[in-house]
Amino acid sequence: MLGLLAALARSDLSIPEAVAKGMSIYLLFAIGFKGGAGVAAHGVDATLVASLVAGVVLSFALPIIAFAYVRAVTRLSVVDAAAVAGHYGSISIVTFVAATSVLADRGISSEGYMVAVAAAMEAPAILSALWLISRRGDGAKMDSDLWREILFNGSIVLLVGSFAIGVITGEDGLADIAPFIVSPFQGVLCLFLLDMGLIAGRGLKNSLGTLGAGSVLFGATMPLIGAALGLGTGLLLGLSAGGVALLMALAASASYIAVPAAMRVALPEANPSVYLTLSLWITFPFNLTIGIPIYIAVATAVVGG
Amino acid sequence: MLGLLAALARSDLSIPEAVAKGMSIYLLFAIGFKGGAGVAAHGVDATLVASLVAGVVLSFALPIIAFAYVRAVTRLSVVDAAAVAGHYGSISIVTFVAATSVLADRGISSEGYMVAVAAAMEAPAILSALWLISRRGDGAKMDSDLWREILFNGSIVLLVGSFAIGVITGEDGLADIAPFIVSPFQGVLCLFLLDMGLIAGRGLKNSLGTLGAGSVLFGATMPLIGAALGLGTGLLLGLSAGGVALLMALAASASYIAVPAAMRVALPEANPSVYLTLSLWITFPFNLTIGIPIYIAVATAVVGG
Amino acid sequence: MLGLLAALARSDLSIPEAVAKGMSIYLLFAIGFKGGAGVAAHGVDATLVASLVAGVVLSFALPIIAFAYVRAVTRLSVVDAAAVAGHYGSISIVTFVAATSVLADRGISSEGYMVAVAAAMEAPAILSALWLISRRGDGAKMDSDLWREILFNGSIVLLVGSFAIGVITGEDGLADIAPFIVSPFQGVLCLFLLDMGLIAGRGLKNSLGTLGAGSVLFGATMPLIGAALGLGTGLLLGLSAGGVALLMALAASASYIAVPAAMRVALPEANPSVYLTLSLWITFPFNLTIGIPIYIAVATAVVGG
Amino acid sequence: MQTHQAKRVEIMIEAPMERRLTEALVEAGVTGFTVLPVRGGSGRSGQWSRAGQISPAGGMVAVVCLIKPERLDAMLEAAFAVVERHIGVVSITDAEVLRAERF
Amino acid sequence: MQTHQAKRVEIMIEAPMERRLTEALVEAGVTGFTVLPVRGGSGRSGQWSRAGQISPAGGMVAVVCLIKPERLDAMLEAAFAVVERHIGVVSITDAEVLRAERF
Amino acid sequence: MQTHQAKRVEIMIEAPMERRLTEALVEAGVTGFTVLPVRGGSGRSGQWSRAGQISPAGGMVAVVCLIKPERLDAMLEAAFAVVERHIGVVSITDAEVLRAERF
Ligand SMILES: Nc1ncnc2c1ncn2[C@@H]1O[C@H](COP(=O)(O)O)[C@@H](O)[C@H]1O
Ligand SMILES: Nc1ncnc2c1ncn2[C@@H]1O[C@H](COP(=O)(O)O)[C@@H](O)[C@H]1O
Ligand SMILES: Nc1ncnc2c1ncn2[C@@H]1O[C@H](COP(=O)(O)O)[C@@H](O)[C@H]1O
Ligand code: NA
Ligand code: NA
Ligand code: NA
Repeated sequence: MLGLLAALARSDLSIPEAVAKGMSIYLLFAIGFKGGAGVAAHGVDATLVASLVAGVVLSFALPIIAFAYVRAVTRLSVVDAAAVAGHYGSISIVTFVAATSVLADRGISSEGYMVAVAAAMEAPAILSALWLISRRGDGAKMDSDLWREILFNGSIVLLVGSFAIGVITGEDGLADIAPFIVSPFQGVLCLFLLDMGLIAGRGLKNSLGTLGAGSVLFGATMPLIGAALGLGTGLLLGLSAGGVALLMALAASASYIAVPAAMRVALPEANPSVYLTLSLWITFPFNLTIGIPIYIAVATAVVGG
Repeated sequence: MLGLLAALARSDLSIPEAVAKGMSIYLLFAIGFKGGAGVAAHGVDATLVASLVAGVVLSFALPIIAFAYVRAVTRLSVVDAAAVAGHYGSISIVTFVAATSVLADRGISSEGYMVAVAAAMEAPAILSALWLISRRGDGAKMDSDLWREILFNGSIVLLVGSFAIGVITGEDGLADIAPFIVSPFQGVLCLFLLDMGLIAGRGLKNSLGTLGAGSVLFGATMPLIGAALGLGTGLLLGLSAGGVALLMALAASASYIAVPAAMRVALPEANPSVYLTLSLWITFPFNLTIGIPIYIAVATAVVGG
Repeated sequence: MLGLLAALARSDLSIPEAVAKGMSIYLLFAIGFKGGAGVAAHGVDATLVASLVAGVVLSFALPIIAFAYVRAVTRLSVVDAAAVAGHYGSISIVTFVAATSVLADRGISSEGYMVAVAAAMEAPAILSALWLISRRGDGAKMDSDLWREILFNGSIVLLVGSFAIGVITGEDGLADIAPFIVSPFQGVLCLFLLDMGLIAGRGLKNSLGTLGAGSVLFGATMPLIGAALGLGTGLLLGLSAGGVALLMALAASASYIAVPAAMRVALPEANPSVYLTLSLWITFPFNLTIGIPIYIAVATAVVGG
Repeated sequence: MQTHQAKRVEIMIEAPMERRLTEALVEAGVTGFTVLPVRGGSGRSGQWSRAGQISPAGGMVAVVCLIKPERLDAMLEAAFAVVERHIGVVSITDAEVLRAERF
Repeated sequence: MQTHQAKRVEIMIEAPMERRLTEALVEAGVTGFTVLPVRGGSGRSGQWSRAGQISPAGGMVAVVCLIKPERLDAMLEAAFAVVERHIGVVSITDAEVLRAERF
Repeated sequence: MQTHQAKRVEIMIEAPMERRLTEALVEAGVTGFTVLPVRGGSGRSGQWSRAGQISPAGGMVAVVCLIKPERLDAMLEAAFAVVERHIGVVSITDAEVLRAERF
């Protein structure tokens, strides 16, 4: 599979930007809608609000751990380290979608509102990262515009919006648009991951050179730290095995869409090739290939399938 | 729903232009094909030709009424008023598609050839609008090129073409490509309306400011006048309840694709923000939320379900 | 149908480039995957390797015949003739997909690895074409970069990659993503052919003028020569009727994606309007309308349904 | 490297007018030009953006044309006849080109 | 044809900064500009390409602005305040425009 | 505002040649350039448009490069070696840039 991707990466195969964006909109819409319909079906769980709060707290806390860890094992500057930390506190929605789809494959159910938790975990980490820097007197510019952009960024709005639509229309609505939402999902996810693989593979050769061994170590072990925290939080919340696995995947994943865009605006001095390489080229494939199976295995072992 | 859209509008969520255009091509293709297959199944109704003629006449006549009405309630210039009138004589195919889909949901059948009627109603209104101006000696440039562009504009050709393919291949062809044409239809329509909502919502704030109360009144009541005329015509033609409802929706809707493009070429002096705001930001949402249910209720009440 | 296309061509209807590319990626992915799953299901046929070798040999040989033929019936320069010959040795994957879909419609099965044969036949013809020129001392630039681009060009990699995935995941994988791969296939192919028809139709008028009668003769008869060679090769290999028909279609078809791109780099002096007109505007529609039915009829007659 | 004087004319025009402009240019003997897509912009008639658009009416394109200085006036007249009643801007820059035989 | 002196300013800037730049321009009284999409590029921070991208963070845009010479300095200052800490380039060319009343 | 002399070179070239051109530029020490998409155009080899295209062979791109005047010749030679046998045009304009340290 990886060898295949390597071959692909040397080719000129590429999916047009508009189509890739279209696929990601489809995936977000489908996952949000399904989550909302799930909540409508099973009723609002008492833990919903607790889970949202826990997600926000996790997202605030993770960057502080990540910052200490990355400073310990690499020689990154404060600015770069804070930027990296922000990415690991936030989440990768594609990792979440992939984990959902593996769970569905194995017939493990999970709380529909985990979609809302995912949305809630996107933004707080950015605040933590900027606070880590401002603490050192370095002025990161954080205007109200940027706040609006972060909180209303496309993927959050789409997730929350389609989740809300799903809650409102419920199982009936799902039945109505199932041929659109459910059937092609696997295929679109597959093509989308192919595209991510192509992009990641293409940059991999150049990028790895710029990273030291410490960074690689960080990129491959930070997900496990995040997952451990996610596990603890999930158990405290009393989530199902599937829900715990998803929370682990969320905590373990690193953003490579929303946070990079915010960092380019708020922290232009941070080097994008550091944080993008780590989140997109190390942590993302790590989670997809090794991480998710581990998280599911651990979650089902601990909670009981 | 509207509050949701307002929230969405403040976000940077946007569907790439190429994907939006791809979805509209899909919708036109699907609706045309289904209409054609319907005609093939039920045989050519004697009223088909009469309906086409009636559609063309309606499209010619509506701008004249709209022109008088908009001049009465607003202070728009002759050029702007004529441009607006042209939009209301023509049709919004998305409104038509939405109406079809609501009818299908409620199990109300309609004449397949209403698709052809929709196509026939796109262009004549443009001619009326230009005639309204030339009457006043103001030279609107109308060359043969523009004629060709209007008559062979993408959406007309796609509708008529796929309608023709549907008639030729009939129910068998429909069965063949049903998984493509029928199943994802609801979902694509849903995403497409989301996109329209985003675009409309984004411009709404700035645009409403430029319109007076008279314009808003016009935008919200002209559809009812159009629908009344559509109702009368539909009853004269002896259409089914579904067909009458569709004709009402066609007459009530205002174009925001074909006619604006033609107006930019033929009437560059007309202010696009006037006609686009009215048709896209007032009449389109009005029809979608309030209009269509009314038209269906009236049609079924009058014709009998 | 052609009259329809002519009407379409005069319209401004066009499918956005990104969407067209997205559809072609979907088609390649689906056809490759299905071919691979077919091989996984029926076991590796002994003739697989023989077929690949035969495909490569055919692709090398066809340009030499095409070159002699085109020089005989037209007054094209050596460079233009060699470029044309390269196109006819290579293949049109859309023609292949269309042939597969007609076979499936008629319930004729074929070897799944024909997809791999198609991929193998893309590149060798380019080498033959360049050799035809270098023989005359004219220096066509052929650097290692170009080699990599040709061998790893997007469509080859996608075909081979999805074929490999299909072989690995087998029928189970196919069942998993069938709603994505199988159901919308006909519809996407239909829209894609519409797009090709639009592009072809649009250029037809201008382009035909630049071609002499000899070229048109070549474009409409060279496919038959190729198909005859494909027939012989298929019989020698002992393929099924469906496999023979596909090999005929491959040999008969002319490239209009991979080879033109390679020619622009390696043989910029060759006139693109000559080779594109021939392959895209004469041979492609010829194969789609007249060729494929003939090839299937001949193959089933000779091999026995 | 040997270069030659030329003018670079850049015309921003509404997309529905593109074909009319290029036809006028060809009629005026200008057969070399390049059309670039435009993503958004702002002018006296307000700000707009391409994102999510489906209507061709909303967009603009940029037509870039390199031309021999002595043919500039004929070209501007042809272009002006088309853009006159329409929104859009026309700018001219001094430039040099390689391969003069192409212009 | 009657033309008027103007400056053509071209700013290549990261896509997430586009809105900030255009807002700064509007605030500085510059209401005419056109935004072109960018496919890829290379600079001190390496080479990149748009193909397959989904993140808006990766891309850039080109903002083209025709402006009266006397207003150039005000505009450059507004633009510079935005691009200062960011990657991207700003270039200025002498140009002539038709229809001066539009600038 | 402090500006510096530079040259703006704009190369329209067939899409399949893009990578070759940018590699040649990098080899000649030119590491700053921006690639813009092209929608269509016209030249001695006829008119074409991107709409509905699937073949990369049909399209072109515009490569814009801002460069110090003294490095222009080296760059043009590198570019010319690539475009020589191919269709496409190269134009050069005088320009000024902010932040000279970037070029
Ligand atoms: N000064 C300018 N510089 C660059 N582009 C402009 C300028 N003024 C107008 N434009 C472009 O032309 C379009 C129409 O301008 P206007 O006619 O002023 O509404 C705008 O949306 C911009 O894309
Ligand atoms: N000399 C240049 N000429 C044209 N575009 C440039 C130049 N330098 C940088 N750019 C553009 O600006 C982006 C960022 O440049 P940099 O800040 O040098 O990394 C590049 O990716 C290019 O798109
Ligand atoms: N004078 C010109 N001005 C601007 N672009 C040109 C010019 N001539 C050619 N081009 C571009 O270069 C392409 C190839 O031109 P040609 O080599 O003349 O066929 C055209 O399709 C245009 O995109
Ligand atoms: Na995380
Ligand atoms: Na109407
Ligand atoms: Na062939």
